[in-house]
Amino acid sequence: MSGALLQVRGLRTVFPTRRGPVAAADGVDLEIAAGEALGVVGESGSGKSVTFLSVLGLLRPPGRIEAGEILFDGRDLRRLPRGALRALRGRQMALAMQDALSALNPAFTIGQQLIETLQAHGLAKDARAQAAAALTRVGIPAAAERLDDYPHQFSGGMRQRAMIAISLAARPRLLVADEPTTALDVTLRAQVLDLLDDLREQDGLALALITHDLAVVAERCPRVMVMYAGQVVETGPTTEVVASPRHPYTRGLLESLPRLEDPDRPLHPIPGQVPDLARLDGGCRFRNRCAMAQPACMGPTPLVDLGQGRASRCLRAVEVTP
Amino acid sequence: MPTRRSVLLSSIGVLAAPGLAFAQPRAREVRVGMAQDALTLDPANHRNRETETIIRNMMDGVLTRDADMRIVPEIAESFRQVDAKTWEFRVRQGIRFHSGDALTAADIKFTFDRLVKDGAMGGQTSPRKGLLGPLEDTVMADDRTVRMVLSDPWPILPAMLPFQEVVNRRQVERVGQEGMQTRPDGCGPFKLAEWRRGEAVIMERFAEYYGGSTEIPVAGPAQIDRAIFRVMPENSARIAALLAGEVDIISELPASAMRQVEASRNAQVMKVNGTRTFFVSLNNAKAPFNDVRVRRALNHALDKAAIISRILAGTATPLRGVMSPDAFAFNPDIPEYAHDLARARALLAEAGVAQGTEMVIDTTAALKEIAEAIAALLSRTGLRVRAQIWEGAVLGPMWQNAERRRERDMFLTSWGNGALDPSDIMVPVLRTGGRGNSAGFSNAEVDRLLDAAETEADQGRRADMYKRAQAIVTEQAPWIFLWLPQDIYGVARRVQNWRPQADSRINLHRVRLA
Amino acid sequence: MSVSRLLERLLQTLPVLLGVSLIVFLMITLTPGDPVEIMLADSRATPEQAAQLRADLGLDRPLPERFLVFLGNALTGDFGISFFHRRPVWDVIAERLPATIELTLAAILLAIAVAIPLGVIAAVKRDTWIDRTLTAVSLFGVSLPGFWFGILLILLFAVQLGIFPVGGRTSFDLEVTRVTGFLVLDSIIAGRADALLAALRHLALPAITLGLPTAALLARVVRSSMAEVLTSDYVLFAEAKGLSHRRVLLRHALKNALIPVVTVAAIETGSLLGGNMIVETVFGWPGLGRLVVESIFARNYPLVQAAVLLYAVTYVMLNFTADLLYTALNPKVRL
Amino acid sequence: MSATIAEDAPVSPLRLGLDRFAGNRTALVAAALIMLFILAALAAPLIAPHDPADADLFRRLQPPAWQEGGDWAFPLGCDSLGRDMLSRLLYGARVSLMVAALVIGIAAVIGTLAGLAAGYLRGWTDTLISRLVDTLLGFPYLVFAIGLMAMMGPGLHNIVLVLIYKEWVFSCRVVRGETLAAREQDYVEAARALGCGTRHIMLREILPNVLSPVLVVATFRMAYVIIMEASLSFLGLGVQPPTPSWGSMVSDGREHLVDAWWVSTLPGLAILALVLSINLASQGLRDAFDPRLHQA
Repeated sequence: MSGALLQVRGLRTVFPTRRGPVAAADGVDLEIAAGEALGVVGESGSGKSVTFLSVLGLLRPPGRIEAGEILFDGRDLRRLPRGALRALRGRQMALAMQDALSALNPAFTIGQQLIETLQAHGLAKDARAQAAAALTRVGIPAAAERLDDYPHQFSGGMRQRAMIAISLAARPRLLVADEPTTALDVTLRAQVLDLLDDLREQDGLALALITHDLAVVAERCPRVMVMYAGQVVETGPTTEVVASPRHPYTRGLLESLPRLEDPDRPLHPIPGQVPDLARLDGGCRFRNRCAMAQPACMGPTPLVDLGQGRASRCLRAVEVTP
Repeated sequence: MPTRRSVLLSSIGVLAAPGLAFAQPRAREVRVGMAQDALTLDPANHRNRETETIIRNMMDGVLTRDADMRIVPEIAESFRQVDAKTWEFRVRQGIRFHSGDALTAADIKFTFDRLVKDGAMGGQTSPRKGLLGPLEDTVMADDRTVRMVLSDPWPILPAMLPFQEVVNRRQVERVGQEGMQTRPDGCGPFKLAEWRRGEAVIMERFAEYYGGSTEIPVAGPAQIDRAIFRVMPENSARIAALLAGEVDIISELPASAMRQVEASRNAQVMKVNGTRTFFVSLNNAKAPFNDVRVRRALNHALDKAAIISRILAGTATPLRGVMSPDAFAFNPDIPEYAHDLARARALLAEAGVAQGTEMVIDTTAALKEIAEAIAALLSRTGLRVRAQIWEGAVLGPMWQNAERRRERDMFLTSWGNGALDPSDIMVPVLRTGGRGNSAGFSNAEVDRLLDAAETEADQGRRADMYKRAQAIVTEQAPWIFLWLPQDIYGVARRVQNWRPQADSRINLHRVRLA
Repeated sequence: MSVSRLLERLLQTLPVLLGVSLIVFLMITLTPGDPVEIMLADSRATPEQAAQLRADLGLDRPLPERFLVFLGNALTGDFGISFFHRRPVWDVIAERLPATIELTLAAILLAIAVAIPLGVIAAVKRDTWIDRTLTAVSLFGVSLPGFWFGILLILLFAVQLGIFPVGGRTSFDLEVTRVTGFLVLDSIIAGRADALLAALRHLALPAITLGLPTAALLARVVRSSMAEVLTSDYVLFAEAKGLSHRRVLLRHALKNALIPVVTVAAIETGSLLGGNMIVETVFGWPGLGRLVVESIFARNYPLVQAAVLLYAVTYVMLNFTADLLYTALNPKVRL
Repeated sequence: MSATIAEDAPVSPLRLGLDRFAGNRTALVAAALIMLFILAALAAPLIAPHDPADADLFRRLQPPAWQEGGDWAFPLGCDSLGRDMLSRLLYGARVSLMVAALVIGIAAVIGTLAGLAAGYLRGWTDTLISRLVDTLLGFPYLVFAIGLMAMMGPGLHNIVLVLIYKEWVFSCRVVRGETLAAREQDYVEAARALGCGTRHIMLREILPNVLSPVLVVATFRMAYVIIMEASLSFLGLGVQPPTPSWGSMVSDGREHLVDAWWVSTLPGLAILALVLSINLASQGLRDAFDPRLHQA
């Protein structure tokens, strides 16, 4: 599929631990086109953040990318020298984080942290004006006066907006938003998500929205990718995946989600726990918690293309009923 | 260079940069490494050996001593004993203080009144009053002669005068008592240039110096431009400074460092018989030390020769009694307590001292090694002897008080005899109730002899009395008699015409540089 | 810092100063060994002379009275007469204070200059062999008795190599007018490069000996503080913005990591000031530390009392500065 | 269905910490070395070749066996009184370790209790203890030690007492800080809500959580205490002869650093090795148990 801004093929990111190497992301494939929003859903430890940290080249040692291709605008980031990859960060690809209070350096003002980004990419002509404009764009009132305030002097919502303004200061083409609304209460959450939608439409920004909250993805992202224990288990257009999930784990997630139209439906949490990533075999990693598991599941379970942009890693994908 | 066998230094694999000793430009200057700074520069206001050594280079006394400890006139041209209680001194003319004021008989009277009269120092009494014994008054016979009148005869007055420096009475008026502590105005060979507190006393040559005592060769002004007394408390640092050429003379060189200094390129060792008698005072009032056989046994038990040869590297003279061989009235015919372990054990058994009896030698940290060596050697008799280290401020006063020393056994200490006269040591240390009599020794005959000798004018008869007293003391053995250590100095080879003196004065007046 | 907070801090220090002066008074007066006996050690002083001297020094009055007199005078800055120097205690202390402060400052600056790079590298390369070697080296500093290390340095660098002088504050053929009492500053003021070089050369070995243990301590604080900051979100976010690794490390990470370091350094300066007696003795450094130790052994009560009070005041001030620095560097904590 | 996938067994923070500590090779080696020192100290009477106090002036400053003039009967040579260095090092280990263990042990207990009381009870207890802590910290450590030693006379038990007077302050300060923080935690609120007594909350709830920082402070202070004992020996206030301690051996031998380097250097290296291993072990403990440094 040409025209995809970001293409990841067979990404495998490994963390050496005392109990052996752990593949936090194992054979991940994904694509995001310009202006498109991809929802990335999974429990914590499912590898969703690691995948995109690998894309941005922000893996903390001792973690390292063992295999896979990361094509951004057609160029494989893994072959780029460190300096070139660094130049991309902030300019082409950006990161927004969960809690702006911990993401913004407490010892510097918002203005300094914004202007710094511009300077890093040689875009600072009239720095303070550009900074004020950036803040206004994300809906912060009286932006010019707020430039010299410190992060702790902003309210929760405003701080989150300021962080997004800083991330997008150099007008990147891809924004990786890692749980951007989790720390916010419901009203602020909607505002931030609206902001992200507007930016996507205005600038053609590609958005990877990483969250454990299926409801947010269902509402805001046309396409969704579900991850479990380091692997992509299902992907496809959100409406269809929600309507008819093709993987037991996706169905389990949906069943543990309260529905507006069916409020008193009993919620069924998924039994068991995520397996120990250090001691995995080739088989389906969900089988120890899956009601439909069968002996064959112990064998390899590739991600199978089901047509219309849908794919599932379950051998009995078609038999999965909503 | 220090011997190759200093494995530590070579094992560190130090880069072989040539010893680029920063050769400070050497004006004609001599530096002395001292263990302690001068407490004050007012000669009447201290009782401290280092302060005395430093002040003596800036201020002269009525009399002084030559290198062989002979008493010679200095500021006084001549002196004579008028009668048993009066001494007369003729003042040398033409002596100037550093400030330019002329020195007159009035200054001498002022100096000794200030030392002896109560409250003469701004309401306080000089701590040196005790050093002048019965001196009562100093009278000006005329403007060139002064008479010292004593309350009772005191033959060793001349021996005590070299340590009392003459001050300028007009200077005291100018700067007051407090000013005298830091702004001296003496008439000595050097005048004060700067006193860097805790670091060094820097003196400059006094060009108009009257020349000092005519009886010591090469009278005249000092022959070097500057004299610096530098404070370096730590022994190893002081030795290092000598080897690095940063100081020219250091006192109190440990015997163990002699070989290292002798082997060095720029320094050598100089020794002189000291005047300080070392002994282990036994608590005569406490069993088993009240039994003379035990005291004699301990004298036989101690192998003094081993300590002198191995630890003091032969730099001490073993003593049979209390007096130094160099002193007046030394009794050479006293029997020796030869080292005889068998005899010692026999005597101990005879006195009923059980094997394994615990005994403790009290001393200060400075004498720790010697005390432990003595304890180990005495333990060979089967006794269990150990050393106990005390703080000087606690130990001295404790052993001087009969009550406070009641529980103690032995006390390793020493007593100075700068005057090299029995009166200056036997009276305080062996006479009943003497303030240094830590052993609590009391012998009527010895007391009688010492009191008689104090007032005996005839030196011959006086000497006999002291000799008989020494014989009794050795026979009663209140102490374990030890030795008289030599004072050991490290001296740079470039220093000439200087040798150490028994009274431990470092007088740089006549020093020359190669 | 609001004034009320300032006053509150000052009020807190009063009990400390009172407590310290009470402890030092009791400690030294109850210590066996009487200064008069020491002063008249082997003189021929008669008991009357001893009693007279005791009265001169005011030692014959009852304890509580002597303590109140001491406190009363201390408030007016009169600390009495030093027994042995026979001069006002304050003059004797003032002469020795600059040397101690100069040595302490040199030691703490050296410690910081060594600790920060060491700590940062150890944090960045955490759990690698570099980290472990640097930690071992820095712990090396804290594991050595000061006097042993000092003498070793003297033998090595002064005697064997002659690069540094054995001891003392400066060489004797240099005369610098005394302005601040700090030789380095006075040399700079006088524009004398040779005097400055001499002062620094004399400062080197004692400052290294005194500063090394503190360098080890600070290096550990920098390491753990830096390690914590490096795992923080804002460092990740700064890198995500495309800033250079060096800029992220030195600007973003270091500024936050140094906040605890500064406060520890300020407090460590206090303990250095009070703990440099041994180094001053080994290097013949004319500082207050050595004077205080000699005074305790000689039972010079007034001088010890005044010096210890001075240490307490300095400690309290340094604690205070540590708080000020903490708030100044840390925008979040506005008092 | 046989679940062949091992689930991530629930692991207590203690086991996790110990597991992580075991992974840290340096810390393990350090811990082993400490054990060795303790064993050597305890077994000194058995393994010491000679009586440490047995002096023979003819063996004065005899070099170690591997140098010329050395003798294998005295493998590490002799000191200035001809006493066997190896035996004195072994017996010296007893003194140094005992001083360190006693001082740090007792000081940690006093400090922890005082810190708990100050941190939890607040009010006048806190002011009293905090002012006392400030006063003791305001006192220069060495002057404090010398003054007290001068008052009580030199000797081992006095050294331990003197060091304890000041050492408890450090653990007290840390515990007070941690207690103040712990006080606000939910689990303390919950315990209070359940009606637990103050003593129960302090000892059962808060204490376990402050132990780790106290342990770390204690091990770092141990190095300081051993060095302090050496400094007291340097000033002539060290342990009484004939009992050797590493500190007094270093101090006594310092004048022979050039002509007999081993007399002062061997005990110095012993102190260095012990203190280094204590620090490395405690550094390992700190890294292993400090949650912040090990996010998932």
